[in-house]
This record gives sequence, structure tokens and C-alpha cells, in this order.
Amino acid sequence: MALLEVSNLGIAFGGLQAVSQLDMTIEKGHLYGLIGPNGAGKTTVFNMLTGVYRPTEGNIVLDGQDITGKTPEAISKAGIARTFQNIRLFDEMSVLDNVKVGMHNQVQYGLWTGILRLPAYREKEHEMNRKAHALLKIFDLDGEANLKASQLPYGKQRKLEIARALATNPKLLLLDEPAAGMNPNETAELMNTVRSVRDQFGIAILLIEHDMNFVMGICEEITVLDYGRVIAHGDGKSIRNNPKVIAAYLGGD
Amino acid sequence: MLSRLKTMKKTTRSNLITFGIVIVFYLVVQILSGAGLTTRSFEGQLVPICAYVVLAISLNLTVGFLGELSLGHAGFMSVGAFSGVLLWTLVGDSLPAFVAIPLAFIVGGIVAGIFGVIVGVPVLRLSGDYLAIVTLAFGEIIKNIINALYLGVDENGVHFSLTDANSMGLSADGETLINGAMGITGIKKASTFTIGFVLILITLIVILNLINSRTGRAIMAIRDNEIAAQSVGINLTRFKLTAFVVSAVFAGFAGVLYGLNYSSLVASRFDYNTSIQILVFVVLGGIGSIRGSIIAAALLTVLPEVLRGLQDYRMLIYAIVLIVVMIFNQSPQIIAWRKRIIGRFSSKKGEPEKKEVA
Amino acid sequence: MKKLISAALASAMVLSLAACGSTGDSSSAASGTGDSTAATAEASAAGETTPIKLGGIGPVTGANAQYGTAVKNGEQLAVDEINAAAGYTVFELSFEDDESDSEKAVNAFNKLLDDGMQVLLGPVTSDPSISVAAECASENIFMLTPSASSQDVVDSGAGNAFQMCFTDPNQGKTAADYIAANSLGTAIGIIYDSSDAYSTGIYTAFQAEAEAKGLEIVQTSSFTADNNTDLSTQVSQCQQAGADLVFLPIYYQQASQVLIAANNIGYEPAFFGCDGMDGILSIDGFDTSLANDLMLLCPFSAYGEDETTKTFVAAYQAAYTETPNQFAADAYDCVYAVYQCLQDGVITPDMSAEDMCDALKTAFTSMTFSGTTGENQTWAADGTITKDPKVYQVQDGAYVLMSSKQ
Amino acid sequence: MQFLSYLISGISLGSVYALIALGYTMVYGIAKMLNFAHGDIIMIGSYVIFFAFGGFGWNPILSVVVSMVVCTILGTVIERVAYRPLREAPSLAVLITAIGVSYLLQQVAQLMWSPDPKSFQSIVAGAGLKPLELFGGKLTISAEAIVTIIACVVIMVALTAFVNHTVPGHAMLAVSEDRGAAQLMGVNVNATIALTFAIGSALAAVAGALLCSSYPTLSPTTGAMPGIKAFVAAVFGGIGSIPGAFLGGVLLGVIENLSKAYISTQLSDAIVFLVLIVVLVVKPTGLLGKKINVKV
Repeated sequence: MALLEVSNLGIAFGGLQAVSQLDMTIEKGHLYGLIGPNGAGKTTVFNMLTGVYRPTEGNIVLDGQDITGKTPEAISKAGIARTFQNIRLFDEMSVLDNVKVGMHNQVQYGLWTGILRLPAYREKEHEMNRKAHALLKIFDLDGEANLKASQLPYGKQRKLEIARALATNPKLLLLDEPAAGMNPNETAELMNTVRSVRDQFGIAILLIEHDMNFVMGICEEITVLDYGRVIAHGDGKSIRNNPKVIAAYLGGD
Repeated sequence: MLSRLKTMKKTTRSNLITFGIVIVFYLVVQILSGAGLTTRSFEGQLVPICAYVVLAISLNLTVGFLGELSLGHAGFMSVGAFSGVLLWTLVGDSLPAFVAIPLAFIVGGIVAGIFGVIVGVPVLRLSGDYLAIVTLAFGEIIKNIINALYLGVDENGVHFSLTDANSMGLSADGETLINGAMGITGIKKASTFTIGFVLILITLIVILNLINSRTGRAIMAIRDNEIAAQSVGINLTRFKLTAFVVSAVFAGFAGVLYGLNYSSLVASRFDYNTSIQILVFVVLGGIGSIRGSIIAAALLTVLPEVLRGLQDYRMLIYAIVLIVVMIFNQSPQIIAWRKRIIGRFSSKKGEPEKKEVA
Repeated sequence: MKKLISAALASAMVLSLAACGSTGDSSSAASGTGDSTAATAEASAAGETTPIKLGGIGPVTGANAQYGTAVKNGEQLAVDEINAAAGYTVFELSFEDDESDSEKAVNAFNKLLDDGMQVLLGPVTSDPSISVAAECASENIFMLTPSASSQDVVDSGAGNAFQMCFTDPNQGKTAADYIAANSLGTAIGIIYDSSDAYSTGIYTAFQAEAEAKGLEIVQTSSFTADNNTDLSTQVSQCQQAGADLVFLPIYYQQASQVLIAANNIGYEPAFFGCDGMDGILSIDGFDTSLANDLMLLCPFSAYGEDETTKTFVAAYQAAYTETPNQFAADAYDCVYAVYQCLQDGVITPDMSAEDMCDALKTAFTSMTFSGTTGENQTWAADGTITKDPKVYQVQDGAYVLMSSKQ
Repeated sequence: MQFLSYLISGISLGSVYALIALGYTMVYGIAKMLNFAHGDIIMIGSYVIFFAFGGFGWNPILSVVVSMVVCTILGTVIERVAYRPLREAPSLAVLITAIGVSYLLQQVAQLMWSPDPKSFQSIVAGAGLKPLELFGGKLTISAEAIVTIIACVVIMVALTAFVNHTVPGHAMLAVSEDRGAAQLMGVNVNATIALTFAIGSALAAVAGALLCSSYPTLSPTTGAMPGIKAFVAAVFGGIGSIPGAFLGGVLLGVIENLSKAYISTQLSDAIVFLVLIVVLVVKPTGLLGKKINVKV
């Protein structure tokens, strides 16, 4: 059984049909790309998958569990994590705490345990710190653990967002334009990181990206969206040569 | 010891310094007072200072850590004060003080907490200035209702009225407990500086521990970015409410401390001006800085008393000080100018230190 | 670092202000009581006794500042007169602001004690007075309030707190009795301030007594400090209910609004107020013809013909360019009541505040005092005053004593 | 008939709130700050009229104009000295400063004009307007109420037209939408905000004239409570919206007066505030407020 099965998904804002009849199947451990011209509805798909928007039609099934229309909080618990196109970090908190917030539902203890500093507090905090430092190390952020998130340079902020998402222990990770604003070197490095994350954590990754080299170089499967509809689906090679995709990107319709 | 202080986490060190300031202040005052070196005027201000410190710390939880502006903090202080003091007048004579006083605090805190839930549930659906105005409205409602509340007991039981004292229908030897705008009178004073000091310590322990825990991180995450907080699985309502209610409970404690310090208690004391006064402590001390709240609350409570010599110009000067300090502390241009001046003195230190999260 | 700097700055400001505050203090005191300073110099040269330190507390800033200011002026005037007449400084008055708040009042009380206050003439409003009276009880300080009229004030003072004014219940009861005895109204409307202790206290007693005397109350309307901008609804309610006498146990400021609102809708019942009404004729800009026929139960009339009142009013007008109201008169009397004890040898300047308290308590409960607010006033052991109630009616911008049938 | 009379006095009170709320909402919409001192500018304006009209016996219109000039200067100076340095600071900093300014104005007024209340002579009656009698004298509508309501409507319409159809008005809209972008487009942000304060303060003078004409007690704290109520009214209607301020103000006045008349004179404020809360919980941006969508 596939990890994520999206069938006939659609959403309308007022009279505007932003996404319609979207079908998508993501297998466990796959690297999956979602591309399309600006305004094609890619981020809207992310927002439906993560519960920010409630779809007006269709179903989303994650690992056999129907999560259609659930709250972002419930979906996070179910196993989808995401990053944002415009970075959304907890700016005033430390880099380490950003990741620890990501573990909110992974390592738990109650209000009173925290206030009264019961033995469980020390134990759980220790566990969190250990895991968080390990995650930061993967993204080469462990040196900056005590800085404020807002003090990180842009590229590192993107990485921190991925680390925070991973801290929620997801089955599926959604990356919204992870390479935006990066130079070719950074992009190449990020490609390696994304791959190694997939390998190391064994999770599936769905990403939106405008950088075609990035998408083609990393994704095993790609869906192309235009005007809220799927216009193509397949591996990198078949997409690259698909006339509909070329037309959509060149605006020739 | 010192070397250990250096190696420990920044947050822990900062918290220890805060505790240190409070404890040293308490000890110094006790020593001076024991030696007869303090004035009555100063000693008389100690309990209100403690109450305001607790209020400022608790409001900082809402404003600084949850990131929501509350203009109704005095309302929680009010219900806390009235319920705690009411209990004290009822059992103060029959129970020993070491039981009755903590009981008054517990009751005040619980009632304020219940109001925190009642107010918080609708209020926390809003945000920004809308939230601020609704908290202000709740504070004024509480004041308005307590001002019109008459409560009494006689041999037939408890009587109450929202119109006037006569319509309670108390019998001749009945006792009026809350007398509308006159509130509660004839309160036996119970608050002391030591009680206030203990309350501050408890507040500091609870709130600092809360902030540096899973719950506190969730609260701050909501402050920094609601959408991202949701996306990592944080229940917004639950943690917003937690912060708001904890804040209300401590405002209630502070209210009890304050109420037990005077022989009369009136609801009009807890109006929006008082809420704003507490907010001034928080903003002036630095939003999100507990230590700042403590220092600002203490200094600004003493300031009008120090200015007494100015007679009629006292509050005028207070207002000017407030404006000038705000501009001096918060204006980006002036902060830049200040940094240049400081930079000139400390330029030998080399590169500017990287700011870490306190 | 930033915080350190700010803290340093703040404390520096506080210190510098404190410094200029203390200088400001002495200079203002000097300029405020020019002749008394001269008198001090003379007195010390002549080897006279040290002055008795009087303390005053009341709101001189904030929403109730007009009452505190009147009291401050009244007390200062009496002190200046006494000092000038004696030729040396008999009394030294320091007056502290309480913004009509318990916390500030207790702070002010402590400050005054630090400064060596021997007798307290204040506070002005009820709630702060209750709190300060409790302090006076525990510190054994004599407190004489000019205007805090709640019964709770004397209760809280446990024998140390005395009033120069009627208690609120007393006023309410007297007003009802007077209205009933003189058949001033058959259908009575009441407008009172439910957020104010003074107003509520009078109202409660009035209502109970009116019932006992068979007066019919057809309408009770109230307002609060927060919704007193518009009182026209309350006035309309009384008109609707057909009230032919409206009882106004409120302060002159709001009463003037009631009179204007009634005039606007052509409603002309009889109006009856209490001592808080005094001052209505001297509101700047108020058309005093609207107050014609207004009755008020008040121990003091600035239009009185007796010598004490005339001297007081003339002196007050000369000093402060306005007509004194009962706040000022009560305050003025407070100083003279203490002065009477001094002249009687009950107290001497070298007594401690505690001793003075004991002496004054005994003296007050046995003496008779005549001042601007009444002849032959006496005090009960609990601190409440007994004096002849007087009802005045406003005629052509002055008070006329009403013939009473009691 | 009695109901109608209560309703009209409610609308009249509400129009005063609305006038004050217009000033609040303008400043909020453009400068994004709650100007807590607005009520106190009204108080200062009223004192100016009290002395000009009541004291010196000037023409009522002239008195109001003089008061508008004084308030405009005052408002602009306050903006320049106390608020502008904090333009880029956290919004709470400006809020606290505004509260400081509010205290300051009250203290200055008390020191200059003593805390004793003044009885304000109606400028409306002074201009020779008479109350309107309807139904053979059964219903009297005061001239003050009529003038207040008309003035309020006229000012609202004029403000809306100004904002939508003039160059400075467009600049205000631009600054209100996006201060940074407006600056890049060549709008002088400081001048626009100063202009907003000038207009808001001039409105405060008019509001003060009408407030005190209808409710004639004037003291240094006169502006405080109407200021807070008007602030509530502005939020009620949807802060930043000019018609919203009008609607919010009028509704607030009506609710306040009807609850005084029919429910409780003591608890009218509790009722007003409760209605506000209910409205905001149902409609979180006020009656006519814009819904803010956060882009994810």
C-alpha cells in the first residue's frame, strides 16, 4: 500500500476553483516532485495536505488513515511535516529550541512535570537535547544551537526549518521550495542533504521547487500542475519532453 | 562555584541572577529594617511592590511569552482580591493564620483562574488589538458588576443583590460582606513583606520553570508563528489558554496580597488604569524579560512616592518621565545613538558579542 | 548591557528628580505660606515653642482632585490665620496627595509619620479614609477627617477616627425625615451614584427611612463614575415616573448636569440634595438660575450671616479667588477644633503623636465646638459628630435657611 | 413615545462617541497606533471653547475654529515629539507613550485650569438653535442632538470622500496598506501621518464642542471615559473603517442608553461591553472590519 493516496482532491475559494481532480500516490521512501508555473496551485495542495485549508472535494489517505479536512495539529500527529515557502521559524527562540518545539508530540511531559521539575522533566529534556543536537548535526547547525533562529543566515534558516519538520518524526515530509534563494553550490549541497535525509530516516519527501535541475536531479517521480489540474505525471525524463509541460511553462496556450 | 556559574546554561544563569536579586533585596531590607534604618514610608510600600512585581511577571507571561496584549489584568487581580479577602473575613478569626492566609491565597488564585478560563475561551479566538479591547471590556465588566454586588449573611443564609443594600433583605443582625461600591471594609490586615517575598519566589519558580519547559516552548512558538506552531502539532487553543490562565491565577494571588494589605477593598481600584499601569511595568522592563518586569514594577511603584516633594507637579513629572523613558529605551534612532556612545567606551573589547537567547 | 544602562538611567532620573523634588518642596512650602515662614523666624528668635505638625491627605490629582484641593485650601487657610494671629508658627501643615486611593493614602500616611506628623486631618474620601483609619488605630494616631462621611471610617478607626461631617446614614435619614415632616414631596425620585460610597451610603439610609416614614419612592435611578457622561436618561425616568421631588445624594458636579438635563426637557420637580451639593453655585459657567429652589441639607452656607462664616468666606475668597464649599469649611473647622484643644491646654506641642491622640480623644468626646459648619457641635465616643442639620434653599444665587418643622 | 425619546438620546450620545471614534479610527488605520491621548485632546479642545465662547463671549463658530486650530497644533506637536521617534519601535512602546501623553495632558489641564469642574455653555444654544418639538410637544429633540447627529454624518461623508478622492487621501490609503511600499512609491510617510494626526485632532475639537454642549460638565478627566468608549466603538465597528466607526459609535450609544432605560442604570457599561464581546467573538474584526487573510 502506498504511503499517501490523494484522490480527486479539489478546493474552491468562493467561485474560484484553485485545485481540482488531483490524484497523486506517493510510495514509502520516495522522492516526489510537484511542479508547475506560478499560481498553478502547488502550495494550495500543500495547504490541503497539511490541513491549513479544508478541501472542498476528494480524499487524502495517509498510511491507510483518512486525514481529509483534519486540523494541522492532527495531521502533524498523523505523520506529515512541512516547511514553508516564506520561511516560518520561531524567530525569537534559539535554534535548539526550534527543533525541540518540533518534538512537541514526540517527547512529552505535562505542565506540572515542567513546573515542579519532576524527575521525568530532566530525563525527557535530556532526551530532547540529545535528539535535537543529532538532528542539527545532520544540517551542520550544531555550532549555532544557541543563536536565535532569526540570526541565522538565509540558507541555514531553510535547513533549520527542515530539521524542525524532521523533529516531528514524520512519515512524509513536504518541502515548499527548499532551494529558493540559494546559489548553485548551496543547492547542490541541499540536494545531497535531502537525499541523505530520505535514506537515513526512510521517509517519503514531496517537494515543490522551481529549480528544474534540483527537481530533475533528485525526484524519482514528478507531477506537473497547471491551473489547478494535473497536466503530466511521470519520471524526470518523460516530464522534460512532455509537450504540455513545455507549453505550460512557456505560457503558450 | 563561580566557575560553575560560568559554564552553566545561559538561561539557568540568568534565572539564578533574577532569584539572587530578589533574595538579596529581601535580606537587605530585613537587615536594614531590623537595624531601624528604613522609613515607614518605604516599609509601607513593600507589600504593594511585591503585589505589582507578581502582577508584572504574570502579565509578562501573556504579553511577552504568549504575545497577546491584555488590558484586563486588573480584572483578575480584582476577583482574586475579592474572593481571597472574602474568605479571610469569614475564616480569619476562626482558623489560625498559617492556615487561613494560604487558604485565602488558594481561593483567590482558583477563582481568578476560573475567570481566566471564562474570559480566555472567547478572547483567545481573537488576536491583536481586538483581543486587547475585549480583555479591557472584560476587566470593566468585572469592575462594574462587583461595584453593583451586595452580599450578606444572616441567620437565614446568604443574601445577594445587584441593585442596592436594602434589597438584599438582610435581617437586623445580618452582616454585610460586600457592600457594592464600598466593597469590603474592616479587613484585618494580614499581608507582610515576607508573605509578599514568598509569593514572588513562588511566582518566579513557577513561571520560569513553565517557560523553560515543553509547555513554555509551545507558548513561545505560538507567539513567534502560529501557523508553524500548528504545523508541528501544537494545539493552539490549549496552550494559549494555559498561558492565559496561569497568568490570571498569579494576578489573583497578587490581588489577595494587595487586598489583605488594606482595611478596605473597592472594585473601582481595579479599573483599566490599573491594567495599563501593570502593562507599563512590563513594557518598560522589556517585553519578555522577567527580571526587567521585576525592576520596572519596583521602580515605578516607588517613583510617585519619591516625587511627593513636587506636590502638585508630581503626576506631571511622572507622565514626562514615562514618555521620556519610553522614547529613550525604545526609539530605534536613540538606541543606535546610545550604541555609538557605548561603542566609543568599550571599543577595546573587540568584536561585538553575538547575542544569545536569554 | 542595554538593560543595565536603562536601569542606571532610570535610577539616575529618580535620584535627580528626588533631589529637585526636595528643593522644590521647601521652596513651594515657603512661598505657599509666606507669612508663616516669617513668623517661624520671629518665633525661633523669641524662643517660642515648636509647631505642632498637622498632616493632611486627600486627592489633589485625578478625578476627585477638586474635593482634595478644597480641603487642602481650607486647612491651609486656617493654619495661616492661626499662625498669623499667634505671631509664631503654631501649626505646620503638610498635605499629601492620595488620588482618592487606599494604597496611595496609606503611603501618604506613612510619609507624614516619617516627617513627624502629630495629628492627621484627613483623608478626604471614604475608601482611603477607611484604610488610613485602620492604620491610625494600630499606630495610635488621632485622625479627624473633614469629609469622609462613611460610617465605616469611624468603625475602622476604632475610636481614633473622628469626623467633622455627618455620617452618610445620618444624612440620608435626616433628609428623609425632613422631607416627610415638611411634606415636600409625595412621589419621590432618586438619582444617585452607585459607584460612590458617599452617594450609596446616603441613598441606602434614605430609602430605608423613607419607607419607615411612608414616603413613596416612585423611581430610583443610578449612574456610575463610568457612565455619568449622559444623565438625561435618569432624569427622564424620574419624569416618566411622575416624581415631584427628586432626591440627589450626589456631588455638585453631577447635580449640575441633572439640573441642566431637567431644564432641557422642561421637567421642574423640587430637587433636594445633601452636603455634596454645596458648591453648585460656584461652578464656573453654570447658570445658577437653574438651581433656584434647590434644597440642600448642609451644615455650611457660604452666604451665612454669622461672623465666623463671614470671616472665613472673605479670607478664602481673598486667598483662592473662589467661594469656599463645605469641603473647605469642614477642613477649616478641623484645624480650629484642634486649635481649641491646644488653647484649652489639652495638648502641648512637645507631646508625642500617641499621647496627643489619647488627649485629643478625651477632649473631643467632652468638648463643644462652634465653627463655620455649625454651632455647639459634639462628638460621640465612636467619633461621629452631632450638629444641627440645616436645610437651605437656593434663592437668587444664594442659600436661604429654610424654616424647619422637625 | 418614551422609547423613541430614549432612542434619540441614545443616537445623540452615540453620535458623540462616533465623532471621537472617527478620530481614533483614522489614526489607527494610518499610523497603526492606538492614540490613547485622543480623549484628552478633546478635553483640551473643550477648555479652549469654554474660555473662548463662555469666557470671552466669542462667536460660537469662531470659538470652535480656534479650538480646532489649537487641537491641530497640539496633535501635530504630540505626534512629532512623542510618537514619531517610536515609529519603528514595537507597537506597545507607542501605546505606552500615548498613555503617558494622556496623563500629561490631564495634569497640565489640572494645573492650568484647576480641578474644579466647569459648566459648559452649549455652543449650539449659543448659536441660537432651538430644540425641535414633535407630536405636539410630546417628543422634544434637543438642538444639540440634532447638530451632533448631522455633524457626525457630514464629517463621516467628508472624510470618506477625502480619503477616496484626493491626493493626500490616497497617500493615506497607501500608507495604511503598506508603509514601506508607499514610501518607495514616493509618498512622504511622515507628512501623511502628521496630516492624519492634524485631521484627527481637528475632529477632536469638534467632538469636544459637541460632547460638552450635550453633557455640560467639563473637568480635566472629561475626555477619559468617552475616549475609552469611543475606542470600544471604533473596534466594535471594525477599527480602521470610517463607516465602521460611525456605526459602532451610534450603536454603542443606543445600547448604552436603552440598557440604562430598560435594564439597569448601574450595569449599563457591563451590558455594553458584553455586547461588544459577543459581536467580536462572532465577527472577530468588528462589524465592518476587513478580514485579514494570512498567506501561508
